[in-house]
Amino acid sequence: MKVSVIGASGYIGGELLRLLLQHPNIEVIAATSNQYKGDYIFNVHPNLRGYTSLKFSGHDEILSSDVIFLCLPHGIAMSHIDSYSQKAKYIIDLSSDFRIKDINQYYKWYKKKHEQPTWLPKFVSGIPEFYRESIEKANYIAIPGCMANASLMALMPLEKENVLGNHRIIIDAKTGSSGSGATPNLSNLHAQRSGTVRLFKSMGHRHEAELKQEINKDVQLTVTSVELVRGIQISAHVTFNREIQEKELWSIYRKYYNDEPFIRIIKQKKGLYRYPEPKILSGTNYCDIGFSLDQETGKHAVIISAIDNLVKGGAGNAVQVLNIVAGWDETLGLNFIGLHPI
Amino acid sequence: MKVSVIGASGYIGGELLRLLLQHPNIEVIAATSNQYKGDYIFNVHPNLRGYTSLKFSGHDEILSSDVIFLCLPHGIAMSHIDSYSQKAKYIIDLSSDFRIKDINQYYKWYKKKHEQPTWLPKFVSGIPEFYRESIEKANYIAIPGCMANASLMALMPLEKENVLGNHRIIIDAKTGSSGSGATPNLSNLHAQRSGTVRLFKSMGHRHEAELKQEINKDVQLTVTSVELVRGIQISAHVTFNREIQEKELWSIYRKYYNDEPFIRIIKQKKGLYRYPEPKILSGTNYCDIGFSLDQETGKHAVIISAIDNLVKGGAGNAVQVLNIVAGWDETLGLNFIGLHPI
Amino acid sequence: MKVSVIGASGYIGGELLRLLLQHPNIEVIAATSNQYKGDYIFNVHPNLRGYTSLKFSGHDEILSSDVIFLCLPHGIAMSHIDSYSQKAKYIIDLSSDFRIKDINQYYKWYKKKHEQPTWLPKFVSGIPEFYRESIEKANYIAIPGCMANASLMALMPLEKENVLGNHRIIIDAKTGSSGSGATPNLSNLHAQRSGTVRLFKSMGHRHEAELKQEINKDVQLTVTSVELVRGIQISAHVTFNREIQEKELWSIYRKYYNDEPFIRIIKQKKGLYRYPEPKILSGTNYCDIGFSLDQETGKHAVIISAIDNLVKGGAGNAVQVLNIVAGWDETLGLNFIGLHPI
Amino acid sequence: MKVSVIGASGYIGGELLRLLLQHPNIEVIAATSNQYKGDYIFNVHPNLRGYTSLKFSGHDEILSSDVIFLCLPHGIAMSHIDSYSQKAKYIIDLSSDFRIKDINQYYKWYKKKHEQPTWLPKFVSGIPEFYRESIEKANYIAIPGCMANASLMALMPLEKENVLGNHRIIIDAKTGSSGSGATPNLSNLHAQRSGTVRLFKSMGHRHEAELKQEINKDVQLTVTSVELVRGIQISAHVTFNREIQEKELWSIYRKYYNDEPFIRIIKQKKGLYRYPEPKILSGTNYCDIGFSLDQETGKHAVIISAIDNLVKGGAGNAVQVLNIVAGWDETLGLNFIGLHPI
Amino acid sequence: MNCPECDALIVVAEDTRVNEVVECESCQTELEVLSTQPIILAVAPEIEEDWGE
Amino acid sequence: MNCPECDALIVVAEDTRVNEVVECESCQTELEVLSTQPIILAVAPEIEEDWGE
Ligand SMILES: NC(=O)c1ccc[n+]([C@@H]2O[C@H](COP(=O)([O-])OP(=O)(O)OC[C@H]3O[C@@H](n4cnc5c(N)ncnc54)[C@H](OP(=O)(O)O)[C@@H]3O)[C@@H](O)[C@H]2O)c1
Ligand SMILES: NC(=O)c1ccc[n+]([C@@H]2O[C@H](COP(=O)([O-])OP(=O)(O)OC[C@H]3O[C@@H](n4cnc5c(N)ncnc54)[C@H](OP(=O)(O)O)[C@@H]3O)[C@@H](O)[C@H]2O)c1
Ligand SMILES: NC(=O)c1ccc[n+]([C@@H]2O[C@H](COP(=O)([O-])OP(=O)(O)OC[C@H]3O[C@@H](n4cnc5c(N)ncnc54)[C@H](OP(=O)(O)O)[C@@H]3O)[C@@H](O)[C@H]2O)c1
Ligand SMILES: NC(=O)c1ccc[n+]([C@@H]2O[C@H](COP(=O)([O-])OP(=O)(O)OC[C@H]3O[C@@H](n4cnc5c(N)ncnc54)[C@H](OP(=O)(O)O)[C@@H]3O)[C@@H](O)[C@H]2O)c1
Ligand SMILES: [Zn+2]
Ligand SMILES: [Zn+2]
Repeated sequence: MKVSVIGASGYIGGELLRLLLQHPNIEVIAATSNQYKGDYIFNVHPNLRGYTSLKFSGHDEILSSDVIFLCLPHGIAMSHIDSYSQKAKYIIDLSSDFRIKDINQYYKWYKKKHEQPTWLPKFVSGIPEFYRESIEKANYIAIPGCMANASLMALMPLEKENVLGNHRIIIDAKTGSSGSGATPNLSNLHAQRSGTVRLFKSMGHRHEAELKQEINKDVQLTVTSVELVRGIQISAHVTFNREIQEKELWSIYRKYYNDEPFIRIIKQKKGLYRYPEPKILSGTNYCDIGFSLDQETGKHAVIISAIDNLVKGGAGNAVQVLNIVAGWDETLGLNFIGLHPI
Repeated sequence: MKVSVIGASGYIGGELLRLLLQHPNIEVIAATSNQYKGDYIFNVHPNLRGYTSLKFSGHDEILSSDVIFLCLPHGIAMSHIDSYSQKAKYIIDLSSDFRIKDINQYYKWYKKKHEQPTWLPKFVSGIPEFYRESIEKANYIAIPGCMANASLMALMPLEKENVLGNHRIIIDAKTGSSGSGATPNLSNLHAQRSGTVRLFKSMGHRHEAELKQEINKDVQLTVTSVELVRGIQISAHVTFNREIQEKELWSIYRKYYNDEPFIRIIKQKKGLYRYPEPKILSGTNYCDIGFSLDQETGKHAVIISAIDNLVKGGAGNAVQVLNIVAGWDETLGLNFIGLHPI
Repeated sequence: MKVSVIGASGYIGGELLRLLLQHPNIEVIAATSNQYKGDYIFNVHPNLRGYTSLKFSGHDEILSSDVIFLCLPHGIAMSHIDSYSQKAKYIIDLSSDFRIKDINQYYKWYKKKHEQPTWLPKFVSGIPEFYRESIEKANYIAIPGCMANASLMALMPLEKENVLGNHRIIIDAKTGSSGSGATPNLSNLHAQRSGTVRLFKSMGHRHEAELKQEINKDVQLTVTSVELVRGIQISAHVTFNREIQEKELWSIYRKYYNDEPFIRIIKQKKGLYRYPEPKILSGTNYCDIGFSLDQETGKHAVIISAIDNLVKGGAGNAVQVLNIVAGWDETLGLNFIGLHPI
Repeated sequence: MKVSVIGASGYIGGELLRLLLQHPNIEVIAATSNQYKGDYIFNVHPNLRGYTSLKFSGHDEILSSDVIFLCLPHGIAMSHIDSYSQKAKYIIDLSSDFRIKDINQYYKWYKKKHEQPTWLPKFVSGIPEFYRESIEKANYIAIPGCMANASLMALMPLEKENVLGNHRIIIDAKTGSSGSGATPNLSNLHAQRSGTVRLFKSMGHRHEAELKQEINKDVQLTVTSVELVRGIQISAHVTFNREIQEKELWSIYRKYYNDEPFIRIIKQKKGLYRYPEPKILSGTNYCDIGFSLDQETGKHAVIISAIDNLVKGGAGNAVQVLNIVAGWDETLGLNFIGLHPI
Repeated sequence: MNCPECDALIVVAEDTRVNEVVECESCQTELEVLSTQPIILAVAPEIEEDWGE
Repeated sequence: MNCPECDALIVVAEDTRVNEVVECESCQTELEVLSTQPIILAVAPEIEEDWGE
């Protein structure tokens, strides 16, 4: 398959290139950037030296492709969606433009009128674990936000099994610096960003909107930047509508994830890595999930999940989705084990 | 005043030495370690080169002093408290041995019978902001745990003003590696500890016991190790028993902290450092506190606090307490501004 | 092929397992540790969860294998080499026991008499780039030390082309914490090791011995620990015996490395990554090499090389060597691209 | 004394404010920034909250002051030096505008004609350890560059004692990210800068010019960025013109530095911190110096020095210089001990 | 004079004029001077910036 | 055979004997073999270790 990556000079675009360049069934025919137009891709993504001699083309030089991946800042893909759709059968959008189904909600969270409301229903939510069947038949897929995805993986089984209580679910997310993209600004300047534990969004983060679309509960997402380049870990503090046993939690998570190639349940009694942790996931497409029940009440638990924001939180998930769409083995090109120590 | 530091080779002991060696009214006459007995202090604490030529003495070579600071692992100070009390008028204990007033609670959390129950009522809680008057008259003071202190500073004003709701208060704490002391083990090995976002205690951390002693609510402390040597930041997710306004929160915190020399309320609308953050507090005795109210409900808020675990979370707080006990200016020896960038 | 890894709980052993478990032609039949005997491998190497259900066996439970990899601290492999050789046709030793050919040199650098001098000539030096032909025919291979390897890759072409001057070659090496293994001690305690720029060996590092065996010049290796888990970068300050042109340096390095699958010459005029840098090599088997000539004199240059100490500096190089020995494609199991950003 | 800081929003300006605000004899009357004009200083330098309510004024609103500190990018101070000199008796310039005495050298290294050659001889070199007497009488002082300073402290005693050989002195410097200032750009973007070992200047760094002005030898400065915010460590590889003994090195360094308040000779046989290391110097005005002689030849040595680039490498040195100029105790306002662990 | 946002004490300079904007030191809210005798301050309209993300 | 702690499938080797301890791969609970025909497993008593603090 021939694919094009639009917005290929950014972090998500670069990660996608890394995955696509070693994917056996894919040929990357174009990668766009206006900033670096004409430069070798490896000048921007130095890890790709030796893997491609392609140069960046401009954002408007879109070739006919089987698939177009959109890795643009939010609000841009929607302006060009008509023309993209004339160039490719499949469009996989990694921005937030087609994630929110309700235009009023879109307006509320993005403070901007959606330009293409008729396109919204054409997009399927790119969450293989819960929308695999729709994805199989889709042409247009919207990949969820990284923190939304990590949170949904933690909460969806509980939501679906109707065990969540009505109290506000508090999701305390910790995130690395690659999540804010490749454009230098004061907040990601090394000397400022280094060693931070910076709560930068106490509530109202836009990924909350995506959560609320799937989880019919009061959900709050609190986001703190920590010293990390790649990686997100969330601890979701939930309550249950009845007393629950640890065994039941095991079986709920097993039910949804036992056959999932990229979900591992991590709840160990030995070793240092007893709950999900992002660093050993760098470069992998895993979402690791663990939980800790309050044995005294049976009514409270902490659900922990961890991902690499650039992989399962974006590019890797997009490749997984393409594998599904194309009918290939879902893990194709996504079999990196992860490093330890790191 | 002549002071001795017992357990001076550890991180809390070392930090205390740093503060005491530059304190104008204090002379350090002894610093103990069995491991490094006979070695120069600066061989272990290299920052102290040029500030002292003292060598470590053994833990049992206690000199008569005005003050003894105890910086031992928990469970040890209590065995020797009688003999310490014969050597010094004032004892300031930085371990957890005399923090928990109720011996049953002590047993519950430390899985060990308290050896000196009669000593417990003699110890005053070393929280200047709430027990200053008792401290002024005390001879024996128990310094609170680092995460307990950071959490109490965030919650006590709300507790005292009776605005907290009955829902569980979730305290999501992020902590650096110096909190676990100077003894090498697998969990603090650099290659393992580096870059972690490791939830190591979902609930039931011992500092929870100290919180519950002061806050008459259901409190849960969830602790995650992050990449940091010094520093703790907590985000406390609270509910209120009635709708509250931001202005009211301002006035509650002002009421308790306006005259406190080491509490700053940080809730800024400009700049990068809008809420409390530990890195700029390294070496300082500040506890910075901020809050974010859910404007939609008026019933939920995130309270953020940050400290340097070794200073306000331990050694600095102990010096502040001594200043109070001795009737000196409370900020003596504690006026370091903090570094930025760092 | 069936392989056993002796010393599989350490960092080199763990890395080898990561590579071997995804190698298409290899089956890992045993992994040894006394410390963790009976535990699942993934309890120690959490990245391997889902890839193996093997448990550690004891160091003395050696099964008959096609290949035995030795990942033991130095001085141990030599005691058991006879028994290992009865269990496997091929032995690939990652320790330093069989690297130094001259027993006097061995004694000088390791302060210990070599126990198996007759085994020394049976071992071939595991440097594919310079000893590929010997390796093809070898049964016993000694993998070079990580800093030696990075330095040799930088210097060998200059040595072979006889352009090096007689002045001392200064190799200033910067190294990460995984290089010192998985045993906790004060020097690799996170709070101590974090953020260091610690010159810990000004000269006389044991890897110098390996350099001197190959480079017939006065070579000095100065090693500084920096904040990094994986990775080594060296800057070798060399002089030439005649004026040299940049073009000539290009052609020298091209001559030796153009067809090498794991050597890239990095000397770019654009982008941030103009010279070799270890972070983007994490997990890869590359040794990136660059150089900077003093254009004014034509007689001095800095040669820069970078590797992941656990991969090209150890486990990856060992797999490359096995691929050669076995007659497989040399890159089998070693095709990970590397991450960016990281 | 009333002082103004021009360029107060940058890292050097901010550090200077930190030191000046707690200096007993100094009142800061103005701090300039065009970017943040009208904002509270603590919005930019969050550590200063509670220490000043001053706001930034514009760069051109210069008040009459006793001292003006210039913390501007190079090439700007020279354009305004006449007007600054009408506003203040003393000018302490932290940029490179008046460091190079020879206008041809200035042109060579800065690729720009010096605009104020007549001002050059009026400026004294701000190196207390070697120009204290000139400083005492000076009105205009040029503070040396951070890497130049660290290198000079290591080399000057050897130069003055005429023991250096004629071989090129190789200075391998490792530097943190605050050295490149507070303006965001791709090279100091956290995700790119984090975890680097990036040789960014193999030779020809501008601080080399300052070295060559003082050291009459062939000197090469090779600079590598490492993961660090504050701090510089250099290892200077020197040769001697005759065989030398360790004892002699001790006595040379003692001769020059025994009475220096901010130089410590660090060459320990115990503990982890045997040679100078920058992290424990964060916030202090120390330059720690150590050395390691090649005992076999007696002709080669590595000299190690470490500083906090923002303090001894800039702002602290400037305050020390002011203390000298003003006839105060040289250590006034500079007595911070430094943190450990950090 | 107290900040309408956070109630901090605000010292408004004597020569302050109507429509001038002063900033609260405690919370950095920008406050418009609606009148000077007596001094009345109101929170100035603000555009929320995207910060830190 | 399922783990009494986490319900994971556990394959107990044929030659397993009573009182032997097997470990669940999923949650690492140590399980004592109470009987072999049929196989009955019980959570073995454990001392909680202090970990990571
Ligand atoms: N970073 C993450 O962890 C993550 C995870 C999941 C999803 N996402 C989403 O992925 C998208 C890209 O994120 P990123 O982190 O990769 O951002 P980024 O590093 O800032 O990259 C942005 C890309 O978009 C292009 N671009 C920027 N402005 C543009 C414009 N006005 N018109 C057209 N193209 C423009 C840039 O190309 P030029 O070179 O021409 O500037 C660049 O290739 C965002 O929507 C983000 O929400 C990110
Ligand atoms: N680290 C923090 O952030 C922090 C904050 C507040 C309070 N605290 C409390 O302060 C105390 C010390 O903590 P730390 O982090 O400094 O620990 P640490 O670094 O491990 O130091 C422990 C000190 O106690 C001595 N010691 C150890 N075992 C002993 C024994 N069996 N008998 C007598 N002395 C012994 C050690 O001396 P040797 O050299 O002889 O081993 C060392 O000086 C603990 O109770 C801790 O809870 C710590
Ligand atoms: N780390 C690197 O970057 C690197 C690179 C290239 C080569 N190497 C070489 O590889 C070897 C292993 O290094 P490492 O960093 O992996 O070390 P490590 O993490 O300390 O691991 C050592 C391994 O050896 C075993 N071991 C320890 N002491 C033993 C003894 N007395 N007898 C038998 N086995 C013992 C350990 O098993 P237990 O669980 O039983 O303790 C462990 O599996 C060393 O020779 C080193 O020089 C290392
Ligand atoms: N960083 C170090 O380690 C270090 C050490 C020793 C000496 N120095 C020297 O100190 C000086 C400042 O370095 P820095 O690291 O603090 O840089 P910085 O963080 O970039 O700060 C530069 C300062 O200069 C001002 N400025 C920038 N451009 C200007 C212009 N065109 N005209 C007038 N003012 C301008 C800025 O004010 P605005 O807010 O208006 O932009 C800012 O206050 C440099 O000469 C540097 O070489 C630096
Ligand atoms: Zn206000
Ligand atoms: Zn189980």
